[in-house]
Amino acid sequence: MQKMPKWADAVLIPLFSILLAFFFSGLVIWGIGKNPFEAIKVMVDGAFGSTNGLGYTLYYTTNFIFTGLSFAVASHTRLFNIGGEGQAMLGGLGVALVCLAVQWPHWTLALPAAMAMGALFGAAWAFIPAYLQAKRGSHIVITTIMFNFIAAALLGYLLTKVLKVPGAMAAETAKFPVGAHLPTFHEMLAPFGIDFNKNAPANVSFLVALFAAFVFWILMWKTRLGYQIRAFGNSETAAKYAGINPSRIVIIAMLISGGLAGLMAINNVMGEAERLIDNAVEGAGFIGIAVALMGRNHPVGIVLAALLFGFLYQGGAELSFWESIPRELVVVIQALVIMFTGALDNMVRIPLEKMFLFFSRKKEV
Amino acid sequence: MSAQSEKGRQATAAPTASPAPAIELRGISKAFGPVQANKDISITVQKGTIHGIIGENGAGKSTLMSILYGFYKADAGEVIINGQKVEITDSQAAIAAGIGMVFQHFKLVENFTVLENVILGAEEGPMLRPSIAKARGLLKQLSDEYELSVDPDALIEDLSVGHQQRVEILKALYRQADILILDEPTGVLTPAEADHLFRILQGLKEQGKTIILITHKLREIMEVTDTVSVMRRGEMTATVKTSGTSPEQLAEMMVGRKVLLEVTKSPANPGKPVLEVEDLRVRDELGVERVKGINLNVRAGEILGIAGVSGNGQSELLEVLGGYRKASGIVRMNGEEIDLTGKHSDGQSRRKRGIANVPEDRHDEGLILEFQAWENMIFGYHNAPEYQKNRFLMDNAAIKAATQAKMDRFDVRPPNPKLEAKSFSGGNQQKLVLAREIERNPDLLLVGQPTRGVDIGAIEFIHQQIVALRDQGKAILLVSVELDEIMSLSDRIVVMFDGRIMGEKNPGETNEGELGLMMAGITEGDQ
Amino acid sequence: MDYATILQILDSTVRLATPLLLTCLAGLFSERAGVVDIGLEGKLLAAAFMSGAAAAVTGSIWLGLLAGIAASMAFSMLHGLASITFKGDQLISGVALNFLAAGLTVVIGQSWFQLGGRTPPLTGNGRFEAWNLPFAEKLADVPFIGPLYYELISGHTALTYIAIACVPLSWWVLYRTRFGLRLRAVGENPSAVDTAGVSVVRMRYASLIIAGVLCGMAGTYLASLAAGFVKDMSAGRGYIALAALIFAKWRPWYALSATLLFGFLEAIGNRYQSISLGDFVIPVQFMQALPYILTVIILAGFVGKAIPPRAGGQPYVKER
Amino acid sequence: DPAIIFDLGGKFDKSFNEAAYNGAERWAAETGGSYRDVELQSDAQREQALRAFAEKGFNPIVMAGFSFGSALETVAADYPDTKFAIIDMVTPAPNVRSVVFNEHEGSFLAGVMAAMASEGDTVSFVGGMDIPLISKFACGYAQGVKSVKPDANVIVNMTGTTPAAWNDPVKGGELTKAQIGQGSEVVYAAAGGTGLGVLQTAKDEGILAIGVDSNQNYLQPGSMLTSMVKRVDNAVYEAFTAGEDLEAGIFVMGLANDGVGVAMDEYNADLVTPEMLAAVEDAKAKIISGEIVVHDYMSDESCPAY
Ligand SMILES: Nc1ncnc2c1ncn2[C@@H]1O[C@H](COP(=O)(O)OP(=O)(O)OP(=O)(O)O)[C@@H](O)[C@H]1O
Ligand SMILES: Nc1ncnc2c1ncn2[C@@H]1O[C@H](COP(=O)(O)OP(=O)(O)OP(=O)(O)O)[C@@H](O)[C@H]1O
Ligand SMILES: [Mg+2]
Ligand SMILES: [Mg+2]
Repeated sequence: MQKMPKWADAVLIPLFSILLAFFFSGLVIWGIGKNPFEAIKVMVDGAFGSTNGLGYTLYYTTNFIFTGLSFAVASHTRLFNIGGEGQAMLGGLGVALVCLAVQWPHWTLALPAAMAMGALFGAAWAFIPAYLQAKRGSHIVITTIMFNFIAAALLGYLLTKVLKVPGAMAAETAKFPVGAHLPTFHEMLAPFGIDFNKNAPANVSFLVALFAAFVFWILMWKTRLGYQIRAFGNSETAAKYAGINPSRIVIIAMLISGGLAGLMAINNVMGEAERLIDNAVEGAGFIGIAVALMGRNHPVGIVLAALLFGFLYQGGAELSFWESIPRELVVVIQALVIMFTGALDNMVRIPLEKMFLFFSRKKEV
Repeated sequence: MSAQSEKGRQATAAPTASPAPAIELRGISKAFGPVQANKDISITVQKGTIHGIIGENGAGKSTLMSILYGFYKADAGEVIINGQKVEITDSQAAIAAGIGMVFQHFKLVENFTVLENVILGAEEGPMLRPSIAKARGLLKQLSDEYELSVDPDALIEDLSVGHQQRVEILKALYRQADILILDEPTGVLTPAEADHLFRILQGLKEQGKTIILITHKLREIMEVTDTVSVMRRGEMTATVKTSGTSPEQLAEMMVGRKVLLEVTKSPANPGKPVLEVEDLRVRDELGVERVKGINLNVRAGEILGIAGVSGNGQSELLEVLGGYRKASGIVRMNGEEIDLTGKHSDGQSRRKRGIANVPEDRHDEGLILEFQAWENMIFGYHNAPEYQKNRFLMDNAAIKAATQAKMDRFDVRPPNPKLEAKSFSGGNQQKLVLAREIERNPDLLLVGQPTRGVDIGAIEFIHQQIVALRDQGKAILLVSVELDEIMSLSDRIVVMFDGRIMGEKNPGETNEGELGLMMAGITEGDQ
Repeated sequence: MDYATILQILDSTVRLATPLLLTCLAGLFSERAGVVDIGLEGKLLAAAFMSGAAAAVTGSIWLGLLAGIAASMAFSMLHGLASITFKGDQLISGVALNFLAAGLTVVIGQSWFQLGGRTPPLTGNGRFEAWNLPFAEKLADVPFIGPLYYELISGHTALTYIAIACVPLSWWVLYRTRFGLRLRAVGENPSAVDTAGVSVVRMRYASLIIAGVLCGMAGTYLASLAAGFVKDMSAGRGYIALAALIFAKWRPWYALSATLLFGFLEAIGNRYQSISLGDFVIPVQFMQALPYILTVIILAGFVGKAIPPRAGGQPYVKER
Repeated sequence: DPAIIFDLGGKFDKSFNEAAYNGAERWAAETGGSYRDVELQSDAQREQALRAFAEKGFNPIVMAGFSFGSALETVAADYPDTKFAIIDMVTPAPNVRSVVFNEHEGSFLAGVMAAMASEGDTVSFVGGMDIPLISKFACGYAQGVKSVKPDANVIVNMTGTTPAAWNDPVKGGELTKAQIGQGSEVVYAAAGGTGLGVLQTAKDEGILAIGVDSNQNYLQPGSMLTSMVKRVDNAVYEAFTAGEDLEAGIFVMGLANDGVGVAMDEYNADLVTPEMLAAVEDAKAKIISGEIVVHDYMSDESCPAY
């Protein structure tokens, strides 16, 4: 017997939680002397009102799907991989190297190569913490935090000293060759007669991200490996009883996790910037944690949570473009959304459950 | 009103009209969401008696006691202690009312010392040192008085369960409890420890303390209680004087049908040896030798029972055979030597050789509590070809169908493969594990503590299944701390003590007394 | 490297370690009570902001300290509301708090001071003064001991001495008082505490209050040292403190060593930014990453498995 | 209306972006006109913001920061009728004005002053994030110092390798203390918010400090030797004033046209000796005349002075 129908748990609770978060965000906006209703309108309009806005929203969403999935894989193994940021940075390096090394004739060739390299570099960056966790018991939370810092230093060095275009100001690599240009939504949809804004950065990576989410689902719930990962994550002693090798699972799961984070680079590095710039990840690794936690480590949840954060990012940008609201306000809204949907969900659940129980009792009588 | 509760009323109302009863519960109800765990329960317990409570898994026994102890809050009803109505809002209030409780799963801080655990929440003052000093004296006095000796400075995690339980009792006594509730206290104890416990309980009773004892073991009820209540599906169905009832009658009241309390089995028909163990030695993580060179064999079509007080190497033996502990020595399965230390020493390789394994701890090992029943049904066999759709994907539909069939065959209730393992009762969880392992049709079945914490209805069923497997000509290695179980199931019995085998007995030619001595390390020679 | 340089590096170590130590101890109290706190970074930032703001307005850093503690405490209580009262996910709540602090400090700061989220600079009593310990000046010329005392031991601000005093104090509270016993128990097995008649909720809130106070001090220290608040000025110190906490295996004295080690590595990195070995110049980036690299190496080689408090991270749900 | 886009540091960074902001404000105050501004939080928003403003008809659009370079290249072509101005970067396009500053020249003067204000021969520099632009400051500074004291020791430290390096005043302070420990008497901070910690520590420890970009002398009166001002404000002001008639091309702002310089005001009057002033004027004249060539780090990414 259930306390509450499943649909209520899946739909009503997040809905009410988001409303609560928006309510408090509104209070903050009102507190700094702006009109919250106007702000919401600007955000929704900016994020979904035009194909341009939508293109940006989906671009951010793509990043967050990758990092969210990355965190979720580790999470199913009961590993708190806080290193998505660094792994995504290294993924960017891998993508940049492969895009620059070869004069790619067509993106269909470049994309798989970039995916492979991005994932490989990301996975490699996750490997050392994973190995240390599995074999030496070094706490993965610290090692991955440290690897974020180390990755930043490494990329800082490479971009200022090795990969930078001589004479250029910015610490960034050369632009990738045209053959490595990924089709944007504009280019993808034009053949179908749909006119998508040609400047929005959303690109074919979004489809890769959705596919990755699907593969994630297959992997976790339909394959032996996923089964073993989840079993290990739930109970290490039981996993040993079943003959599941703990070190192997830890390392494989972290490699997948790092690989997914590294894959993000096909979107921001290859799809958007078309060059590797400093600090290209911009905190998407950390947002991925929130996305995975909010999405309850399930791909559908992750995609939806990523979309929500994509909306906040893009809507928030519009807010600072047109409303002269400090850009940090968006961070506040993000925080409140994470808080209410992720941590304070019981605040909504408890009264709702009581309500459902009350009505079901009444029906029985 | 039913005849049974009429009878219950007479039983409790009859004896002395002198002092007020120690405990009187009136109309207690408690629901967990949609589950009505307790329905309008009333019960009276006289001062200075031992009162037993029995009932199937999930009948609501623990819930009722937790309410009495203030751990849960009742939805309705009142509690009267020594004739006075008390509001038990939390455990603090219960403690103040003189109630102490020993939970089924101990409430001890593992890496604290005994002393720290005892004084936790009942410290003398804000500083620890004086509290500890004072407690040390009091503890010594209490443990002398009630034969509850434990080392006050030992860490809980280093103590055997029996000793941990003593700490729990000391905790209650330290808080000057007059009423002591014990929830399935013997589930994890050896017979010797259990006997010791009952002596302590008798002593406490003589001191005028009132004791409530929850157990699944009718023998214990018959031996130590004065009165007994039976619960079924959240309701109190009867309360009777122990002297006026019989195990069969109690079992019937509990389950609602007749239960066979004896295992019926034909004589064994053993074949060739399936498992041969030679000079097996096992060291634990700290390097201490836990199994010190044992030799044994199990033949097809027989049940070899290993008796012994827990902690004498049986668990390690099972773990080695199950593949999740390293060892030295020789183990042969169907005549072939198996790897004890190398790459092929893991649960998977063992299963491939036809060794199935019902582990001692179904929560920590046998099941993933968060997994649904069907996912648990392939646990350990997730690599088996029949569960795969192709190289990459598992065949979840087939697994679910197979699970449904197994659940039906093993009468797992509710028979829903999509229910998470944690929402089954202990008995049904155990049936899930057994269904998984037995249905693999193994050559050798390792079984550890198959009926720990399981109600008698389920015990009967589980025993029947084990015997049935034997009758198919399979070898079974049974480890249990329940001598009853060992005696009634085994075809041969070996006794383990301190990592060694003390001797082998035929169940028909031995008795509990003799085995008990061997379990204590006393061999025939010594006698 | 001469003696004076060593002293300077050690002096710098102490300054850099102080906020880490306070934050680490804050984490120690909350995690010992079973509340995992990755929101340390946020609390640190919130405290730095409020203390900076209050000190700028009132001109007194002591009032700033109060305000900083109040801010950090407010964040702690929010964490408690989510993770204790509503039994929410402690990690999510912590992440949310970090975002919240990063955003709110700037939004509020901008609306109060119009300085882009900065506070006006702190001057005079708006900052902590260095305390010169007795005889420091007089002893300064005594060889070896004198400089050691004068440079390294004397001449820090009140909060540094308070932070160091907090180490034995924390140890004493945790291991020598009833409160500490219950606090540790609640982080190991809350149901044991509950059935012993002690409120788990109250203990956990108490631990968060202590964490709030400690983080408040750490944040105020930052604001005072930098003479004002600058956005994001915690600069990852909350995370480093968390790393130090694991390093320290959740023990006060170890926390002191761990944070001193991190402080020392940073001081070294600051002092020796690029070292040339013949033709090869070790890049700055390497020196700056050195503390992190060393941490990993030390973790891999020398520190065994750090076992966290067993009930850490899980809300205490009675009706399981 | 004109519009301005600030870089990730935000418009109140007390240095570069703030200088740009001040220029815009000055224009607004003097003309009574209004303008639109935005602070970015992500690299992907550069192009987005540019397009958004161009789309809505803002003209001219000014960008504060070299990072807009690549975004501008594509956008400028799409909006030929809109005028753009980019600061610190050269973007060749018919409708773009590129304003670059000879920071090395200004820093050279700062170096001269530092050398003269110090008694010993150690001075220092604290940079923010380790990027070539900041090395350009450091290198000019070192050359200035060495032009006065050839054997001087110029300690150059960078705060970090991530954008967080711009906002860590505590670390800035520590770096300064470490430099003081090595004998530094004057510290030049080119480090955004981190620099505030540098200036504060210099004051606390009793050494001199040099600010950057905006005139920061007022921040710590008494210990501020000067500030190497980069008249980003003028660049913005001029662009706004020119309006839709903004002239395209490359505009180099150096000592010659007062695009960079060292700030003299009432806050540092006591610290600047007549000899120092004379030396600065002399160096300035020689640089303008070409007699002194200050090496630009960006030209070959190396610095002869250290
Ligand atoms: N914390 C809880 N939350 C929800 N339901 C619960 C909880 N505890 C018990 N229940 C439900 O209440 C019923 C009674 O449980 P209880 O633990 O009292 O049974 P029991 O008689 O002690 O069983 P056992 O013999 O297995 O120990 C069960 O159906 C169980 O599902
Ligand atoms: N959250 C829950 N929801 C529903 N039923 C629960 C829940 N928690 C426990 N139960 C049920 O409560 C009953 C009693 O649980 P209890 O803790 O006594 O363990 P148990 O099932 O008897 O197992 P064991 O004896 O092995 O410890 C069981 O039926 C169990 O499945
Ligand atoms: Mg029970
Ligand atoms: Mg039970």
